Amino acid sequence: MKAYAVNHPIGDMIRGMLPAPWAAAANGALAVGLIAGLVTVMAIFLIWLERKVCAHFQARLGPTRVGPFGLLQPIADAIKLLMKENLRPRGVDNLAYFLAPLLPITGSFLVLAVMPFDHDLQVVDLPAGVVYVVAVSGLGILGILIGGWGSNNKYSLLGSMRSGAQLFSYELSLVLCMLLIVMASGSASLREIVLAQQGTVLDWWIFKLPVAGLLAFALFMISSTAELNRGPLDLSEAESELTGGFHTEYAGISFSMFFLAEFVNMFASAGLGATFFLGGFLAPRFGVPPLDWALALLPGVVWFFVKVFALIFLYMWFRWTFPRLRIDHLLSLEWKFLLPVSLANLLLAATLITFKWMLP
Amino acid sequence: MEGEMPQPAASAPDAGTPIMPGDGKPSLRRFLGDAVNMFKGMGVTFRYIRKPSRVVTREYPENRETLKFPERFRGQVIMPHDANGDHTCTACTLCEKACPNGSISILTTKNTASKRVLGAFVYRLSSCTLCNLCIEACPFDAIHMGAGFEMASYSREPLDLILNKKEGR
Amino acid sequence: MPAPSQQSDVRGEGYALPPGFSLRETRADGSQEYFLNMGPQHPSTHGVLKLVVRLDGETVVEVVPHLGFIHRAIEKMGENETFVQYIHLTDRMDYLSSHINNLCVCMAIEKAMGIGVPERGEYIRVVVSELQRIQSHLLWWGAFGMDLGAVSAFLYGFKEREKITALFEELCGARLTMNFFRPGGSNADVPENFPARVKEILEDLKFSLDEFDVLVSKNPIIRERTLGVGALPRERAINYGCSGPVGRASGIDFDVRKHDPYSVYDRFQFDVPLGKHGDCYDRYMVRMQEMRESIRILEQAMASFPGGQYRSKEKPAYKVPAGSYYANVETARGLYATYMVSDNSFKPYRIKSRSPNLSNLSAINEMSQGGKIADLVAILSTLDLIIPDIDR
Amino acid sequence: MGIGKTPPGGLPGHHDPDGRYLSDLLGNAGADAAMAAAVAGGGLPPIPGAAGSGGLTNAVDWVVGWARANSLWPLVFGTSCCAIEMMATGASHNDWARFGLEVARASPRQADLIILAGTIVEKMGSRLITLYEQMPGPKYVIAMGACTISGGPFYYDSYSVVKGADRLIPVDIYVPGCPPRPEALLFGVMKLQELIRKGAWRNSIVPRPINHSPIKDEMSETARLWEEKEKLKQEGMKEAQERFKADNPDFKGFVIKRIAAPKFDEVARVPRPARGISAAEMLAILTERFPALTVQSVPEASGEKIAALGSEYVLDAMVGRDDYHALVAFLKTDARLRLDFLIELTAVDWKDRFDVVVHLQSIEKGHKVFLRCALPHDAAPEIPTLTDLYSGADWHEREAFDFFGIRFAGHPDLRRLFLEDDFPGHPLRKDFQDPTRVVKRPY
Repeated sequence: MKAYAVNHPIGDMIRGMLPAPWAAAANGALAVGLIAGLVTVMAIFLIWLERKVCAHFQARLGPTRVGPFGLLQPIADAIKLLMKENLRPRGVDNLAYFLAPLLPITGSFLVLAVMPFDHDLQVVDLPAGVVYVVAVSGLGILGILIGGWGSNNKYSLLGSMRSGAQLFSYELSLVLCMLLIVMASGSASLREIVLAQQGTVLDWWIFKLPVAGLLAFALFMISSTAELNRGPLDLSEAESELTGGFHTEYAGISFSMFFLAEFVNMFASAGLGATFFLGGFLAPRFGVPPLDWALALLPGVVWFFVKVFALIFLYMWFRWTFPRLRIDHLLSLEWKFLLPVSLANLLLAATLITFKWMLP
Repeated sequence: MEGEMPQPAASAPDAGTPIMPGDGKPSLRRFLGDAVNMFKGMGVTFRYIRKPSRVVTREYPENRETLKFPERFRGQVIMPHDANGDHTCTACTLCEKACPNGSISILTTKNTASKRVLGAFVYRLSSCTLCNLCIEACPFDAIHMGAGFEMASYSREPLDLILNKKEGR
Repeated sequence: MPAPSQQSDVRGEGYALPPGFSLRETRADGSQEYFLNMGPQHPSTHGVLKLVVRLDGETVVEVVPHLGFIHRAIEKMGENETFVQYIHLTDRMDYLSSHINNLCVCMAIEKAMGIGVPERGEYIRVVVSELQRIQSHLLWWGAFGMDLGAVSAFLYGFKEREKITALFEELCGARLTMNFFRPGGSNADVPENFPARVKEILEDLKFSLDEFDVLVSKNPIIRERTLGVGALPRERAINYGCSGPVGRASGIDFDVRKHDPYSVYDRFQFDVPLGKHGDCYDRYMVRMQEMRESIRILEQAMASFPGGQYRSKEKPAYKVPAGSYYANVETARGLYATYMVSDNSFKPYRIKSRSPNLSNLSAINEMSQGGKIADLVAILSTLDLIIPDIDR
Repeated sequence: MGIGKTPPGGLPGHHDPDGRYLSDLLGNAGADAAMAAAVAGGGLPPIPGAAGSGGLTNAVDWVVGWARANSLWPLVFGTSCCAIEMMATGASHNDWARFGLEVARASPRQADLIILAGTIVEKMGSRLITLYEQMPGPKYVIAMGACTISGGPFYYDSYSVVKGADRLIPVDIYVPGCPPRPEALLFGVMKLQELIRKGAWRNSIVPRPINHSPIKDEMSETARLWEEKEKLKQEGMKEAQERFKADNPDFKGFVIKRIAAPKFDEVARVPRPARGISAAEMLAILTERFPALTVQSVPEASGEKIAALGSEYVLDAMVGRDDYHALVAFLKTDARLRLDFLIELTAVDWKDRFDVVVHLQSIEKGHKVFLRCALPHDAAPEIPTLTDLYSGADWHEREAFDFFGIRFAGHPDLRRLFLEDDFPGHPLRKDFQDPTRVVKRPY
């Protein structure tokens, strides 16, 4: 286990100034602060992006009047939500009702702790990073479940039960996809997974394992859409059926926690996708020296964000195109289709890896 | 289901057979066809985001300068006044009677010549349905439909208007 | 459908069932059903309909609709308004078919007073009615998409509809509550560029309908969610008095335009699309094909759009001779009828509007039993309800 | 021609200083002008006892006001026609997302703004109040359209419509129209934004008072007040009028010319051909089985008499209460008639009797028949139900029960269909009166 500094000069400086354990702690705190700040800003930006992209998918303009290009729109929303009356509906389970909004956002921030943003920008590199990711991302669902239970509202309860069933199912194929990557890279550390993809673009896991990689990527995108509760698999919210789903009774700041968690989650999920399949922070290389040199000029963190945003665009594209599935279709899709396919794919990948039938 | 379905007339196009790739049974062909259809659907949305010219939004209030409503647009009842500030209302109350909502009150007065003339043409925009019946009823062309629409207010008071600027002749 | 039992309520004293429900036998495993209120403020009830749903988990056991949250007493008011004033109230019943509603009242008055309509007037009526039908179906298509979670479809539907609404605004100055038709014709002639504008809109529309097919009709998720959902067999549909696309999806070959033609509908070639099973998918497809049939009618009507006067001689006042009169039309939702009783005065003695939605909605309990909540939403959506038309 | 540039000071004022208002005339003017002045002047009248303002608090006020004004999440709430225009405002052509309004929330807990789109009736009123109370503050209300401002077209004679939503919940902005154009609604939203921005957050907008005034006939009220003023004025003018008469003994008055109305020719009406079996044939079939049957307004009806009424005539048969159910069953099942489709079932109150009116149609053959069954005019007239023959009769009968108090014997669930269970009386009876709800039309 190794905690990385924010970057070399600052990290080295801290290490030089303080005794070793303190330096590690200081470095960690700095990285946490930096990443948390960065991601919060990014999530707010994502809210804007979602509204803009959605608008342009629908032949309209989206927010234009608050700040340049409506960029300040989510900030206005955030301030307003913070200043809203905080109410407690009658009959709610106090502890559950107030604890629930904190869990999803905690879970999604915890995932970011192991996310390699750049060569040296990572809070902590756990050897069992993938296991950790799977474990902490379960916190989000816990929040939704107890929130729906605690709200004393049938719609909320229905929504949370739906999301319980949905998330536990889709977790399976998601984990199987991750397992495939762990198998291919020979490590469960996210940093190692990225570094295992060094080389050209063809060394990314999406391409390197013929068919299996692409299939795993598709499965990952579908399952993570379900995990994120985003359309077309947003059954726990399902506005047209359950008015607001699990967050029907939430207002003001508690609602904003759910709202923000959705976007931080999306960011984390896309980050995992980029890490597993698209070479994470590695600059794309095409085997053409001048081009590769030019592309490598940009720091890794920029490449990481470019990949993340490409995946986020894909999520948005799904959401604004497809209608919602029904709960029983959703579950049978997972159990009758995605899960067998994931297993078969895992087998295929195992074969490919064993016999080294990979792209050079 | 009960009873047999009578066969529809021969001319009628059939809306009851689902459009689906393949022969209707689960098959690889149907699966692939569905996948292609999903991608085509994504293509439809993508065409919009690719071409900003397909954005149709009219930016009110930025476009106030160029905003144009059709000639017949019914926004509110207005009473045209000529250069002397005179109108052509004779207080015949036909519009008042034609109004289905009681939005018009014709209040009459006697002028110095002891003639019965219009004192106040009360028009309650607050209850007007802009149905055009008063305009059609008016034999003197005294009222028209105007295009004003920026009428939102903080209270109901400014919505109860008096249309005539001065008494009738 | 399990038979309601008359045995005592096992849930104990003082447990009141919501109105309209009857007791059922307790289930062997001791599990319970529960009740969920949908509406009157719910995004998929399309207004202020309230459904009380008896649920078993997510499965719908029974649905009891509650009406009257927008009951505005239009029929009582009609007794105190003149016949012509009543026309503008019908705008506010089925506001997506307001032209067609207006037409029905005008037809009843014409029948009562023997007023004829000139050729051009009849053509204007047909063209405007068909445009109205298309814009109503477009809005329905959008709302259908949104109810099933495809939000972009909603915006696309509205975007196309807006073109027709703009045309209506040029025609009569209003976008929704038109009050355009009068006994004997309409209150104004069509503007000069009207035929060109209609042509332009139809061209756009054909393109858009193809796009809609790609986006929604062929989408496997939509198909899965609608095929076999909410089936209403033909016999039941007739028994409930279902009409319009809902009835036709069940296989009832009944369209007032075809089978009791009014205005000049008998001059045009068009087909009445029919479904087989009466499920949500059939209702969807019937409406999609109806839009194409309406385009056919419009093309024929615009090709032979006659000149001449647009209305017949105006009566100073409409004093309807004593008697009862009935006229019916096909709105975008089905059979709309006006029944008026006159006692030889300027105001109707009793006026009643037959709402297609009321009868269509009354079948919902039968349609939605055994489905999921999501199916109930799909059924509500394909019924294409306008609640103020039900409540009047 | 456009409507012109935005004036430098923002959008045009709603209260035109040159305009004339009814309130000026009747002497209760000024509230709105004062409000407009307060908003324009920056800030509403402060709440007594609110903290003083410093530079920092002013800045915070500004930021919070800005945020609230620009983040108005509307509740998904629409009752009727205006809802369509509200949706059109959200649709691509007008796109309220530009104002940050597209986050329409279906749950009132997350909404800031109710746009009252459509008529509010009494039954919905209590629900509306609940919705308003479920919203966390600060919350705003826009009354869209004539119905929510004043009852609009349903002000007179309606027994169920709330005459102005401000009788239930405080309304901040009134947007007139029926329905208002999307631009008009957006203008209303901008007015609301202005109100929020100028109102400091500490004294966040004081809810407007709820209108508790009794409902009254506004037209007659205006006329009465005018009459009073007029009397005074005429007394003052008497002298001048007499002088004028003396000066101009043959003054004829100013004549305004009528405009020439367009002339149209009379067009003869062409009756439609009959479908299915003719009314005369139907009468023959029916009288064969039910000899007591008569025809409305055709005494001693015979085949020839009916045939003389033309092809459009639909048989309007009068049937006794005892035969009623049997006749409908016969009409439905007889192979020649097959009247399997119930168009509608309603009633007419003739003051001395009720007529239950049934309209039937045959889907297959296309002919129709109208039936009437006279019932005595008492508190609870009764007639057998048709629900065993037509499932669709269920709601029609409940409607007739609701409106006329006619009981349908054997109906499985005879409750009121539209009105609350405790609504006094049956509104479509001619003798229905309820001055607490109904404003009688003065003409």
